[in-house]
Order: sequence, then structure tokens, then C-alpha cells
Amino acid sequence: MRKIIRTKMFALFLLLAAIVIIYTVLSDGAFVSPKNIRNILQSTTVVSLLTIGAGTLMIAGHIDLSLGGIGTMCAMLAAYLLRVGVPWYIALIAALAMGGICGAFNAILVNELRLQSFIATLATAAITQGFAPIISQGKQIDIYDPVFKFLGGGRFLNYVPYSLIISLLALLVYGIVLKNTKFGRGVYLIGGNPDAARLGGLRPKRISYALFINAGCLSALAGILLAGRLQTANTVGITNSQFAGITAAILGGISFGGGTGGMGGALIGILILNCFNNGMTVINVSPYWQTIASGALLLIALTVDFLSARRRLKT
Amino acid sequence: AKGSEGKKASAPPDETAPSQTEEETPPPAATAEAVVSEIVGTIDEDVDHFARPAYKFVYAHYDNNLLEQQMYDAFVDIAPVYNFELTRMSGDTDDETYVTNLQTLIDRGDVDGFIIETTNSVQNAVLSLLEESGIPYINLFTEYYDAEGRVITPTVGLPQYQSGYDSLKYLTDNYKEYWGDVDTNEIGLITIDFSVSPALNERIIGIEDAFKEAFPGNENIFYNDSFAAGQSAWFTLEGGYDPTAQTIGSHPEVKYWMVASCLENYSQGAARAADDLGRNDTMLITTVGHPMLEQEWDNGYDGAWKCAIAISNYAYATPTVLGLIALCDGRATAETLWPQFKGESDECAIWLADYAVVTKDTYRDYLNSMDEKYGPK
Amino acid sequence: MSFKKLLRSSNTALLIITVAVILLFYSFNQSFLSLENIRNIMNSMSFVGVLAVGMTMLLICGEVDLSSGAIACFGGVVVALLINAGIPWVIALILTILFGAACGLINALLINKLGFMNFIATLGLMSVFQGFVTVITQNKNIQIPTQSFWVLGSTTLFNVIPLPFIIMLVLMIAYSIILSNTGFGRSVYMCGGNRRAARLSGINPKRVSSILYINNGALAALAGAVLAARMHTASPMTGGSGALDAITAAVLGGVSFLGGAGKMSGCFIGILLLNVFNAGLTAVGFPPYWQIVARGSLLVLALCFDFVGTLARRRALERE
Amino acid sequence: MERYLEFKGIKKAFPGVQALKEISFRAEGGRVLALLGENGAGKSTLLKILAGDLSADEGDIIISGKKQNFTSPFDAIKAGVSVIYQERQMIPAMSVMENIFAGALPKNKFGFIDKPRLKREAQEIISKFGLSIDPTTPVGRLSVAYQQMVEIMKAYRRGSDIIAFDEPTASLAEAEISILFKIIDELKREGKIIIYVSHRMAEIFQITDDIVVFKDGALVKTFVTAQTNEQELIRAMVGREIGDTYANLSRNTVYGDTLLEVKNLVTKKVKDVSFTLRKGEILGFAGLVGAGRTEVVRALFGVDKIISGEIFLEGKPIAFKSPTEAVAAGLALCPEDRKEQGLVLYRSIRDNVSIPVLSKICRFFFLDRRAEAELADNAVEKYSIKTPDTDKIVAELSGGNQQKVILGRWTSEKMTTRILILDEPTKGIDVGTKAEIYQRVCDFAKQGIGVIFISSELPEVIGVSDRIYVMREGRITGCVDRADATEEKILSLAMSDTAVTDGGEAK
Ligand SMILES: Nc1ncnc2c1ncn2[C@@H]1O[C@H](COP(=O)(O)OP(=O)(O)OP(=O)(O)O)[C@@H](O)[C@H]1O
Ligand SMILES: Nc1ncnc2c1ncn2[C@@H]1O[C@H](COP(=O)(O)OP(=O)(O)OP(=O)(O)O)[C@@H](O)[C@H]1O
Ligand SMILES: [Mg+2]
Ligand SMILES: [Mg+2]
Repeated sequence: MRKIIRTKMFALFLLLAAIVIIYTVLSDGAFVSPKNIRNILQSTTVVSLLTIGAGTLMIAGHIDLSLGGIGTMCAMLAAYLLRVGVPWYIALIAALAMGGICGAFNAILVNELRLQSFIATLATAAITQGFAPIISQGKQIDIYDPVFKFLGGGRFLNYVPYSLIISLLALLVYGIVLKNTKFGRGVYLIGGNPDAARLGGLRPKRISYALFINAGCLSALAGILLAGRLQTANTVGITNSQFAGITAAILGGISFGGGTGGMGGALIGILILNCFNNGMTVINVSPYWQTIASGALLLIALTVDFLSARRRLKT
Repeated sequence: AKGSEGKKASAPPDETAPSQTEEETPPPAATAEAVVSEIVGTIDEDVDHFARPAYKFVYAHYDNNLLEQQMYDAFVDIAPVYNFELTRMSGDTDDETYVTNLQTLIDRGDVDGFIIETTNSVQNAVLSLLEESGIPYINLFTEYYDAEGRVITPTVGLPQYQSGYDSLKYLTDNYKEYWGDVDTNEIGLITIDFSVSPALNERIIGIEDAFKEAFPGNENIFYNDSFAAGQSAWFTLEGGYDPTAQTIGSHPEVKYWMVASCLENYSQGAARAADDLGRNDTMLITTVGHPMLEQEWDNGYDGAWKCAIAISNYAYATPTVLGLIALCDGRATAETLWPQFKGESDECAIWLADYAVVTKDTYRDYLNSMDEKYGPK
Repeated sequence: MSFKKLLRSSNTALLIITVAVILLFYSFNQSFLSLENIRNIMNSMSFVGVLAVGMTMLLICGEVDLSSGAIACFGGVVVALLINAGIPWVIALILTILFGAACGLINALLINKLGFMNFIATLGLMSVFQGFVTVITQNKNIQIPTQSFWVLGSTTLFNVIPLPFIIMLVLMIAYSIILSNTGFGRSVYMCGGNRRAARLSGINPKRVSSILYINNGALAALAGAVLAARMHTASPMTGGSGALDAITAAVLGGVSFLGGAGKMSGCFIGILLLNVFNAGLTAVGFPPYWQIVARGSLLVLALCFDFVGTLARRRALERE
Repeated sequence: MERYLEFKGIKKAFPGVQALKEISFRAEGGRVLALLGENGAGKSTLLKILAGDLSADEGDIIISGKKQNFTSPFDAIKAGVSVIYQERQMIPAMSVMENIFAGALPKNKFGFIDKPRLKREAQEIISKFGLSIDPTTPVGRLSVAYQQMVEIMKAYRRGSDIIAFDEPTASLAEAEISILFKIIDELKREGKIIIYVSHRMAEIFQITDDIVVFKDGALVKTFVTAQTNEQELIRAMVGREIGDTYANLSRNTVYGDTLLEVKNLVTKKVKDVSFTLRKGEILGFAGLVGAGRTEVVRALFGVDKIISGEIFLEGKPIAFKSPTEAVAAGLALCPEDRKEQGLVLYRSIRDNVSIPVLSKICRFFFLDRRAEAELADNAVEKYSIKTPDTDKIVAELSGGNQQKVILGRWTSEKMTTRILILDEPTKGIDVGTKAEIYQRVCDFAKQGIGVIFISSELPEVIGVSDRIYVMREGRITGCVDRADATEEKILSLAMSDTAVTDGGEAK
């Protein structure tokens, strides 16, 4: 128990609890109404998928700035295919595959050409971002396909969004894979010291390919879920959620240096970000102050982290 | 995709064409003239707004730019006149955030009416949320269409295509006054678009059409898309400066330039390019939107940026609020509001705001007249 | 520099690409290299250029500042407010630079005193600064009618070289000299190369990093002020992607995102390439959305070229 | 006034460990003081406190009567203290001269770096050390040994009154060691205070005057070197007797068939190397640092590219394209550079030990935590790794204990090793554990495993190996049987006239 209290996760959990309590009081309970909780959860779905992709790559010592671009382009591709009359499952598979291909492209740049992942994925981001409006002629493409709508906006028992189930399941699966399988361990090891991992018989390249491709597929999925929910794919898509994904991962303890953190922390990071933002709408904070407040939130989260780290050192 | 055709179709007939010469004082816009006080949702009607408790409205805007701030200010100014309270919500230029925030507000359960300002990309999701909630709403700037291209939301907007058209038409009609009788083949047009916004894109289409109409066969049209130019160009002054300066620099065969943009910031940037290149004599700049130009003129600016489409913010705000109040009062439904503005096949009406091309000499009078007409009294 | 040395320089590949890009666009449109256009290109690179100077220093030290675009924006607003309040522009400019330094100081304190992660801390401050800008300006552009101030943005040397570009160039040269010829400059590399080793050698990495954050804030505010002078206006929209653009240019120019390596000259070529390319796309009227794809592809191409260059360089070294 | 350095009641705790318990002793100017102790005894921790890198929880450092309170290495350097760390602390991308003068680059009157003077002064120091290094090469391009020498030159350059060496010879060859000892001698004559940490007994007796022995963070005893002997020291350190390490080994005597045959192997650094290894045999590789022994085994293990040559494993030709294949075929390589290639520093002992056997401790797809913990516990026990638990991050272990983790990894019971390659396995390991490691190696041989044992410590290679190949500049210059092996013979094979001065630049 003492050990748990001293973890970073616990500190962040306290922050989350504080946010919930403060908003609940300020909003006379509206913040924790069942409907609002559903809203908060629904808003985590896209970010969760991006966080998994970005987070696993960060654990392995890379960074991927192209996830937003890939997801946007792939959603657009799916919408386009649907419009020209392709059955939903083919559109879905094609979009996911395209996500994988983009991820593989990143992996090639990083592994074969040994480029810094920051700049390599930035290039991919530009390319994919350009293709989204090329596919749609700069417009949006509406989605009428019931399956896509169902995936993005359907709700189990009219309460739990299916997309939430998908993303929670994904978080769970990836959390387990990271902590409990050989592959997951490999991710941490190559993030910590790729040379040592290689001499230990692991295949850093293979793992890094898998992660980039995986991240590409997940962001395609995120793009599709959002497009399904909005019943339209547009040129901005999930671009804006990309930084939120990285931020949530870092908040949750995944560091840029690689080798540390996990999905549990990332989930708390996502919840902190989304609860905070949602609460500001519930209690009617002006948009400008919202910007300031969400910046301040990051600093508060770091302070909490700082305090818990300091306490750890003292004991 | 359906947006563009629909909007062109909804461009107002000729009677809305604003004043085009400087001498004329801007006429009271025909749109407003047609309004008679029996029609619900208009200024002159005889409604006691204080017989009811204040309505709680939310101005839910997608972007968070200058325009939104100005609209918010305008709404706040008229709130005491029409007895409503206003809060605002921003989507931070993100589809998901907008939809989630909207849903959050709906679920909070204390909103009487929404002023919805979005891009078309969230239309489907927003519509299904609002329909489900039953809360009255009015769209601002961007109207929604169904698959057949019919307007399906009561909207207060700008005739986007026409305003773009008119903004350039002023230049093509009057260029001789600035340049003298020049060879029209040496005239070129630079447009600066933000193409992924259908509304802004409409303006550019109108601008280019006006140019083609005035100079048939002239192919010196240089289209720039600030969306494609990258994020540093989005809504910034550099987003207007760089393409203008560089296009001019790369095309010495064109001697006289007209620059028209969909947003004021771009034209302001273009105006700086004209200053820096020393081309205030050979350039004419226009735009849709006026507040920055107004400031420049107030400060004595006299460069190539000659004119702009001016729209008083109250000309948007007041009809929006009155329409929404009528919906809330139950005096009208979305389908019966503003019947005189309803297209034949449309389900709902678009109130097209008054606007006019203004110049350094006319802007004061025009804006005063608009304040007189729509502002808080 | 001897030819052999030039070949081995890490910037050669990038320089070749830049020249190739220029020639390519020139072959499509001879006016691309008109004096007027050269001036335009110089103008277009000056804002991000100044941001990139401070950013390059930080990156070499193994730090990053995502808030610099927001500080630049803030700087423009502050200088506008000060001048409009009647303060002589020179003093206003100095105050603005000091203000930027103060913003940088906040970054420095959070990161070096409290040990916050630089990425998140500066991301947080970016929102905070940006938020304050909107609160102060209410999202409205602030015009600066004081004509004497415009000089800062629109003076040109020989009617070709704009003052903002000269400012950028002078800064780049100055910082380049600092980097390679002063103890402080070398300690920047040392901290980026191995922070612990630097500390054990008696260098104070926290001090170095703090100085660089403050410096970056000051430069960003200067960049914002110069831009405001160029535009006669401070706009709250400015600089949203400034930090990322600066990082991109620097990293393209061979500055390592992980610290310890890179040069100001590389950063200059990086900015030059990006802006020349953009200007070229405009000059030849490249289809809009394909411009985005082209920019991404250029990055990939330049990086591949750089990779080949590195291989060749390594081989040449081995042969010796 | 007389120079001295005094520690008074120094205490230092890390989470879970009391690294130093009330350490008090005094070192005199003009004498070399040795710090001895098992791995994890607290030697490096004390030196880090002296360097101003860590601050003590309690206690004072007094230098020549003045109480010092270092809050940063800068303070310590200013007060005339230089500490050469056990782990190299250099900036790889920067030149040798800048590393030597790091923190105090010479300036001209304009405040700019005086580059000619920098180069000149660096060159002077390098010459004084009798080395041939170009002062402008990036340090990262030097061999480990030369990097270590740069570290020493850096400390020397400062002209500090107090210089502490933390296992400086662990990666040095004979030639460099003798240079180092000459320098230490000179410093001593200048009246400086020298602290010297090493696990090599012979060195202790060769150059030190006083000895302080640590055990579990406490000072157990002090000696005057001239009045003690090895056995007494070991007893103080380990708490028990250790006989003649090599003579007492229980060795394998019967060798099986040829296990590995290497024919005319050529890589970038290796020139035409051929040798054979039989089952149950311990094959020593001797040579100066930089002779290319590491490169031979890296090529075997599928790390470096093979240009030409053939390798046969039990008669079958092999050419591994990656270490993964090598591990799958039953090879195990315990690498030389523990920080760069051995350890994942910020992961736990457990994670580090299980790397090559991850697939073997999987049940279905999931890692068997219990099996993994057991593996790590065994390693901790087998090599007496000093740690509170196996969750501890490897970076927080002492140098020697880190090395033991690598050994533990490659010799765990889950490994089905056929060929065990040990590259400088005892680097930084204390005497007590060393003996155990030698015995373990012999035990492996008894099981029929072929062992390749690379070491730069001559007595060790001679004492452990059955046959010894000697390398020089990428070639094998001879093969000596255990019975005929003497240090002189091996040295003469290992050295050529150029080898001593040349070959500083590897890679
Ligand atoms: N940063 C740290 N965090 C936690 N524990 C540490 C840290 N550094 C050292 N220790 C612990 O302190 C103890 C003393 O370590 P130290 O490095 O001083 O040993 P040492 O005597 O130098 O051993 P060696 O001969 O192996 O180098 C060890 O138990 C080690 O695990
Ligand atoms: N291709 C390589 N990639 C990474 N590290 C290498 C490579 N080649 C050599 N090294 C490392 O560089 C260091 C220096 O090697 P050097 O040639 O000095 O010695 P060596 O070959 O290990 O000689 P010996 O083993 O005989 O002492 C060694 O730690 C070695 O592991
Ligand atoms: Mg030690
Ligand atoms: Mg070796």
C-alpha cells in the first residue's frame, strides 16, 4: 500500500479526483450526471487510440507526429470509397491498411535511413495531410453507411458508446501486451538501450516496424471512428487530437527518452485532460480563459508529479 | 460537396447589390426594406421582451477568431434590449471538441436556445444532437443543407458568393480612377483563399467570376490557398503578405494588380506587401470584412487597400437573436420563420445580412447607418 | 574553405538540394530570381529565422521550447500596446525584449528549478501565453499607427535586403560565433552531448539551459516585434506554428533533436530551403493541395540526401 | 601548511540502502591512499560526494584544515578536487582537446576561445602521457582505453591537489597502465593527495602507501601498504580466506569434438583470423586493448559484417545475420562495454537478466513473472549482487554489481548455451567474486560448453584458459598452451613496435 501511495500514478489519480470534486461542486452535480460522464468517456475514444500509438512508440524511443495526418487521410479515404459504392468492410480494411502503409513508411525512414523520428514523421504528416484534401477536393465527404455510423456513434444500451468500448479494449489489450508479453518487454528494452537489446537477441528493427505500423493502423481507426460519429470525413479530421495524445502519454509517465511508462498512466492522463476540458464547458469558462487554464493544468500536473517525486526521494 | 451549389443558388437576387459608387450614400438594404412588422423575427415587430424571463442563449462557435469575438460583443451589446443572457462555447477549431461541448451543454439542460456557428463538417452530428434535444437554434454564417441541396436550418448569413463578387466588382468598375486607362491585359488578379472552408471558398469563386466577367480572356489569375501554404499562413497577415509579394515578384509581365482575399488579415498582409514593394500606385486591394481596414483608415492609411465589404456585426446579431427569440416564444417554427427569405424549394429561410462595399470616404456613414438600424437602441 | 572540406561538411547535401530547388524553379520561371522576389523570400524567412536562432541553441543543449511562437505573438502585442500608449518605439522595443526574456525566465524556472519536463512545461506555457494574448487583445488585431516604428520592419538595404532579414542574419552570425568560439557556446554543446559529463567538468547545465531559455524568449519577442513593425499590426493569430516551424528548419539543417550536435549555418540553410521552396511553389502556381504533399516530400528527399551524404562522409573518413 | 583530506562522519543513504555509514578517515599529501572493498561497499559513492556530485546526508569534508561544503562539481573543482569516475564521463561528439579542457577552455583577450593555444596545450599534455592522439579527433571515435586516458588527462590538466581515481585501469592495457603509474608517481612527488580505487591487488601493492577497507558502507580497517599482505586485505574485505585463486580451480580435463571452427575470418577490423574451439574447452584471447578480440566475437555473434571467411558450428557452416540467430543457435556473448551494449540501465535487474530467455519464460503469450523473478534471484545469489531486491533499477547499482548482472544474464539456467563468449567479464569485479566466476566458467566447460574468454588482465587469462590465442592488430599472432603460458611470452606476441603507440583510434 505504501508503495502505491508513492507512485506517480497515484499522484495523478489524486489530481484527477481533485478535478472531479471541484467541478462537481462548482456545477452543482451536473458534472457527474450520467449523461455528462458519458460525454466525457465518449470524448476519450479518439485520443485513447492515438495515445496508444504515440505512447508505445515513445516507450520504444521514437516519436510520431504523423498520427493526426494519417488518421485524417485514412478516414477520408474510407469516406471516399464508401461514396463510390464500395462495401463498408472493404472501405474499412482499405483505410486501416493505408494507415499501416503510412506507418511502414515512417518505419523505413527511421530504421533504414536512420532519420530522426521527429523530422521523418513530420514529413509524413505533411504528405498525408496534403492527401486528405486531394482525395476530397478540399471538401468534406459525408458518410451515410450505417456500419460506420454505428461504430462511431452507436451506443450500447443507449448509454455506453461502442467506440468507447473499442478504445478501452484497446488500452487494456495494449496495456497487457506491454507489461506481460515478450513483445511488450522488447518495446521497453529497445527504448532503454537498443544496442543491448539487440545483443540480447531481440530484434529492435522488427519491433519498431511493428510499432509504427500499429500506430498508423490505430490512428486510421481513430479517424474512422470520429468520421463515423460525425457522419462525415473532413480535411482537419483528428489532426488536433494528435498533440493531446502525446501530452496524455507524457502526463501518464511515458517519457521522451524511452523505456518508461505504461498504458495505465496514459489512461489517467487522458481522463485528466478530458475531464478538465469538459468541466470548463460545464461551468461556462470563457474560451480564452480555457486556453490559459488548460496550459495551467499541464503545469499543475507537472507540479503534482514533482511533489510526488520529491517525496519519493525523501523516504 | 453539396454546399457550394446550394449556396450559389441562394445568392440573393440583384436587389441586394449594394452601392457601387462612392457618391451614393448606401441605400437601406432591400432585404431589410421588405420586412414588415407583422413578420415574426424582425426588428420592428411589436413584442414585449420583458414580459418573459430572460432567455439563456449559448453562442456556440467552432473557431475562436476575431470574428467570433466581434459577434460575441455584438450579442452582449443587444442582450439588455432583447432580454436574454448569453454565454459562449468554442470548439477550438476541432470537430470533436465542438460536438462534445455542444452535447455537454445540451445535457446540462438549462439552455433555451443555441446560436450555432460551425463549418459544414460537423453539420450531421450537430443536427442530430439538436433535433434530439428539441432546443431551438439558429445558424449563424453557415447554413445546413440536406442531400438535395435544400436549406434545412434557419440561418443568418452573408451571401458569400455575392459578397466576394461585389468586393471585386467594385475594383473592376473603378480601377481607371486609380490607374487611368491601362491595358487590361496587363492587369492581374491575386486571390487568397482558405479553401477547406466552404463559406470562405465561395467568396473567392465570386471574386474570380467578377474578374473574368470584367476582363474576359484575361488569364492573369493567380490563386493562392493559405490552407495549402501551411499552418503559419492560416489566418495570419503573413498568409497574405507572402503569396502576394511572391506572386508579384515572379510575374513582371503583369503591371497592375488586384488583390482580393476571403479574410481581412490576408488583405492587410497584402497591403503591407504593397507598401514594401512600393506598389501602392499599381495595386488595388479589397476584401470581405472591414474592421481592420476601418482602423487603418482611422489612423490615416491611404494605400492600395481601397475598399472592403463592410457588414455591421449588429446586422448579423440582431436578426439572429430576434429569430431565435421567436422560435423560443413559439411564435414561429424553423420552417415558418422569415418566410420572405425562404427559397422556393428550401425548408428554412436564410436571412441575408446587409452589406456594402465601403471606401475611405463612405465607411463612416455606412456603419453609422447600420448601427442606427440594427444596433442597441 | 577548401573543396575537400566543403564536401565533407555536413551541410553540403542540404546546400546542393537548395541550389537544385532554386535552379528548378528558375527554369520554370526566370522571374523567380528577380531582385524583388529575392527580397520577398528574405522577408518571408526572417520571422521564423529569428525564432530558429534561439531554438537551435536550445536544441543543441538538449532542450526544446514549444512556447516560442506564443512568446513572439505576445511580444508583438506588447510592443503594440506600449507604442500605442505613447512610449518611444526604441524603448518599447527594449521593454518588449525584456518582456520576452521574462517569459523565457518562467520557462527556465519551471524546467531548471522545479525539474519539469521541458516538452510539457513549454507546451503548457504556450497555452498560457496564447491565452493571455487573446484575453488582452480580445482576439483583435492591434494597429500600430506610429510610422517611425515601421522602419524596423520595412527598411531595405540597397533596396533589396530587408532589415528583418539583416537582423536575422546578424543574429545567426553572432550566435554562430558564440557557439563555436566562446566557452559558453562550447558548454552548450557539452550539455547537449552529455549533461552529466558537463556537470562533472564544472559546467552548470541548469545555468546554461536557463540562459538559453531566457535568450530564446528575448529573441522570440524580438521576432514578434519586428513582424509587428513589418505588418504595422500585432495580430493574435501570429506564431501559432512558430515553434514547430523553427524546430523543423533547425532539424532539417542538421541540428539534432536529442542535443549535442548542429550548427547555425545548417539552420540557416534549413530555413532558406523551406522558404525558397514555398516561394517557388507560389511562383510556378503549383496546385494547392499538392503543395502540402510536395513540402512533405521535399523534407523526405532532403533527409535522404543528407543520409547519403553522411554515408559518403563516413566512408571518406574511413579511407583516410 | 601540510596538505590533507579528511572525511568526518560521512553518511549517505539511497532508497533502501545505507551506502555509507559514518565514514571517517584522513588522506595525507604526498601519499597514495587505496580504497578497497567488495562491489557495492560504497567506494564510488564516497568519491561522488568528494566530487560534489552527490551531497552527504551527514558529515564533513575537510581539506587542509578548511571545512568544505560542495554543492556542485564546480565547487569541488574550484577547491582543487578532481575525481575520475568509474564510468567514463565524456562528450563523445567533441574533440579530445575540448574534452580535456571542458569547463576551462583557454580564452584570448577578446573572450573567445584561443584555439591554437587549446590545441597546443592539449598536445603538450598528450605528449606528456606519451600517447599519439590527434587532439582534434572526436573522443567518441577513440577506443575505450584512450577514452579513459582522456578522462585522466582531463583531471591531470586541472592541476588539482586532490585526485581520486575510481578503477582507472579496468579498461586499460599494460602500456597505458604503466604510463598512468608514472604519472601517479609524479603527482605523489609533487605532494598531491591521491585516492586510488581498484580491485586489482597487484596494483594496490605496486603504487599505494595507505589502504582503507570498506565493507557494506562502513570503514572496517586501515592499513599501511608496506606492512600488510594480500591475504590480510582480502580477509578484511571479504571476511574469509581465499586461497590461490587459479591453483584451486577445479578444471575440466577432457575435451570433446571440435565445436567451433573459424577459418580466415575477415571483417573491417579483423584480418584473416582462424581458430578452433572444442567442447569443454576454455579458449583465452589475449592481446592489447584494440587488438581486435572484441571484433572477432562480434563477427561470430552476427553483429559486425563478415567480409570473408567461414565459420563452422559442429561442422555445419554458419553465418549469423543478427544476434537473434546467434542466440537461437546457442551462442551467448557477454559484451565488453556494459553501459553501451550490455545493460538497459533504467530497467530493473529482473528485466535485464531475462532478455535472452524471454521466449523461454513465456507461458502461452504471457511472461511468467514467477519464473522471471526466480531467474533474477538466482543471478543475485550466484554472483552475490548487492541489492535490496531484484526490482532495483540497474543504474542504481554499483559498477561491479552492474557487471554481475550481465554475467547473470548470460549464464542463467534457462540459457541453453553451447558457446559462451565472455568479453572482459571481470571488469570491475571484486576479488572474492572473481574467484567464484572463474570456478563457474570451469563448471561450464565441464558441462561440455565451449568458452571463449577475452581478458586484458594477463594473470587471469593465463590462469583460467586451456589454450590462449594472442592477437595483435586484428591478426592472431600465436597460440599458447596453458602449460607453456607465461606473461612474457604472451606480451611479446601481443606487442609489436608500433602497437604501443599506434592504434589509438578504433572504429
Ligand atoms: N543512485 C543510486 N541510487 C540508489 N542506490 C545507489 C545509487 N548509487 C549507488 N547506490 C548503492 O549504493 C551502494 C554503494 O555503491 P558504490 O557504487 O559506492 O559501490 P562501490 O564500492 O563503488 O562498488 P564497485 O566496486 O562495484 O564499484 C550500492 O549498494 C549501490 O547499489
Ligand atoms: N562496429 C562497432 N560498433 C559499435 N562498437 C564497436 C564496434 N567496433 C568496436 N566497437 C567497440 O569499440 C570499442 C573499442 O574497440 P577496440 O578496437 O579499441 O578494442 P577491441 O577490438 O575491443 O580490442 P580488444 O577486445 O582486443 O581489447 C570496444 O568497446 C568495442 O566493443
Ligand atoms: Mg564503484
Ligand atoms: Mg575489447
